[in-house]
Amino acid sequence: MSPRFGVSSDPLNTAQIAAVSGGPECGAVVTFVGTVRNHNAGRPVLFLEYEAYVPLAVKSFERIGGEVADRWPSVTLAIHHRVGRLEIGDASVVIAAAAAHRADAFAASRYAIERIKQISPIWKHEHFEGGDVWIEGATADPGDEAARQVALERACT
Amino acid sequence: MSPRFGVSSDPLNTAQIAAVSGGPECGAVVTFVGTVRNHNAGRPVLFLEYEAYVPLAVKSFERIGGEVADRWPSVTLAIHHRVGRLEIGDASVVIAAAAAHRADAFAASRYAIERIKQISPIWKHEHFEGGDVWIEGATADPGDEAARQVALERACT
Amino acid sequence: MHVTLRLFARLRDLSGKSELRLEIPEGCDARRLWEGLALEYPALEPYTGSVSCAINEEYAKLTTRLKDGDEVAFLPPVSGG
Amino acid sequence: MHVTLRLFARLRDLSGKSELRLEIPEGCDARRLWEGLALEYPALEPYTGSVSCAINEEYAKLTTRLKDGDEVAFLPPVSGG
Repeated sequence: MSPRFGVSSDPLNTAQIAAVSGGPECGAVVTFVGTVRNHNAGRPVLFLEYEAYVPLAVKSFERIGGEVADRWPSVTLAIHHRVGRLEIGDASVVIAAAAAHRADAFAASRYAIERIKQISPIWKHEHFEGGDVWIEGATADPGDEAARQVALERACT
Repeated sequence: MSPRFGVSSDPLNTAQIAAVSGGPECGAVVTFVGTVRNHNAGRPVLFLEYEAYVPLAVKSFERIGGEVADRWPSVTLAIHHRVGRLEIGDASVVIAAAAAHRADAFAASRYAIERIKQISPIWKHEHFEGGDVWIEGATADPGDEAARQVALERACT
Repeated sequence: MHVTLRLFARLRDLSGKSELRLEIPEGCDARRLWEGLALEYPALEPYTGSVSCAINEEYAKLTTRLKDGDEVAFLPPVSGG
Repeated sequence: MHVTLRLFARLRDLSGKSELRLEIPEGCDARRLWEGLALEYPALEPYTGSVSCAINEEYAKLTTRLKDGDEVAFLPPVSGG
């Protein structure tokens, strides 16, 4: 069985990641795949480079897995993020959430992607015609309860 | 390219169904897989048989695709349901929703599974130790606006 | 005139019929067809308030008047997903 | 005492350094380390309000006192997903 959390420069295998989290009591698996878009902020995008502080990124996924287990005990979660150069259409992140019931699987997978964007030490370097830019979103602070509440709200809980 | 909507007794190919709905402007794909659980309503389940009024079921999926396109124009939706005998862990339904942004992909896929349960002419025949029962949920009525509002609320819109 | 009647899931199991070819009077609507059916198969009677109807593979109201050659399906409450 | 400093993403690009080995005084906390860094690489100064810190591969407050041999990472705002 593959590990539930990982960061790698290899292409992401969605089916394998989703399979990690099933089981005979499971009735629903929700998979989220983030893919590289051909435009952002009105600019055509050529390609992206993702960088991560790998050991801390994997620990951040484990932390998110723990937050999900506390809130939705029936959910099994898997998170894998890719780093390095990604072309348009490539998957950058795959999240799989398996649960007895669909409401929990939907909520946990949405919560997980919001938390990744808040606290995982991963950076997107966007290359467009004529230039490049580091995208910078949230100041990573796992203890920020207000941010966690935003993630819970987006998960529709 | 495979059709976006279908009903078949063949095992569902999640990767192929999810691939139907991507594209270079797509940044998020949410896939929902419903699987056969080993218990229901406190009873151990041995296996399920799904039956469908196939042409009307496919049309109901197309209708749901139209409702989704009206509400979330950036979303491409695919729905495939399996019929016949399914064992524990088998996938009974796969929904894939691709969109520019994750909020739409999550909402559309959740909306779709709620609508399938409301209006698709498909029936679950549950076989358990010592007996069997037809599961009966909602009276199918695509024009029931109150039901549609419930589906929208569950999609967190 | 004639219609083809199709029954699904538990309606089929209770009646023992998945398909019937019936002669019906002109002007008959789907509800009257169902009522006749429930008289012939009393086990179907409890579904009078919850059954849905499709005509020629489209959902239809029970008040829809039937035409010669129609395929009429009665559907118990659904449970897909 | 010595610490290893790691810089990521735009912080690395602006400073031109991904890893530094630094001698620091006893009792120095992560904030003081950052302030020294921003003096040496003024391009980093705008990140003073938004930078995060990790010590030995765990998130840590900037007020954490450093120990000999610590690996200290400074992280600009993140953008994974």
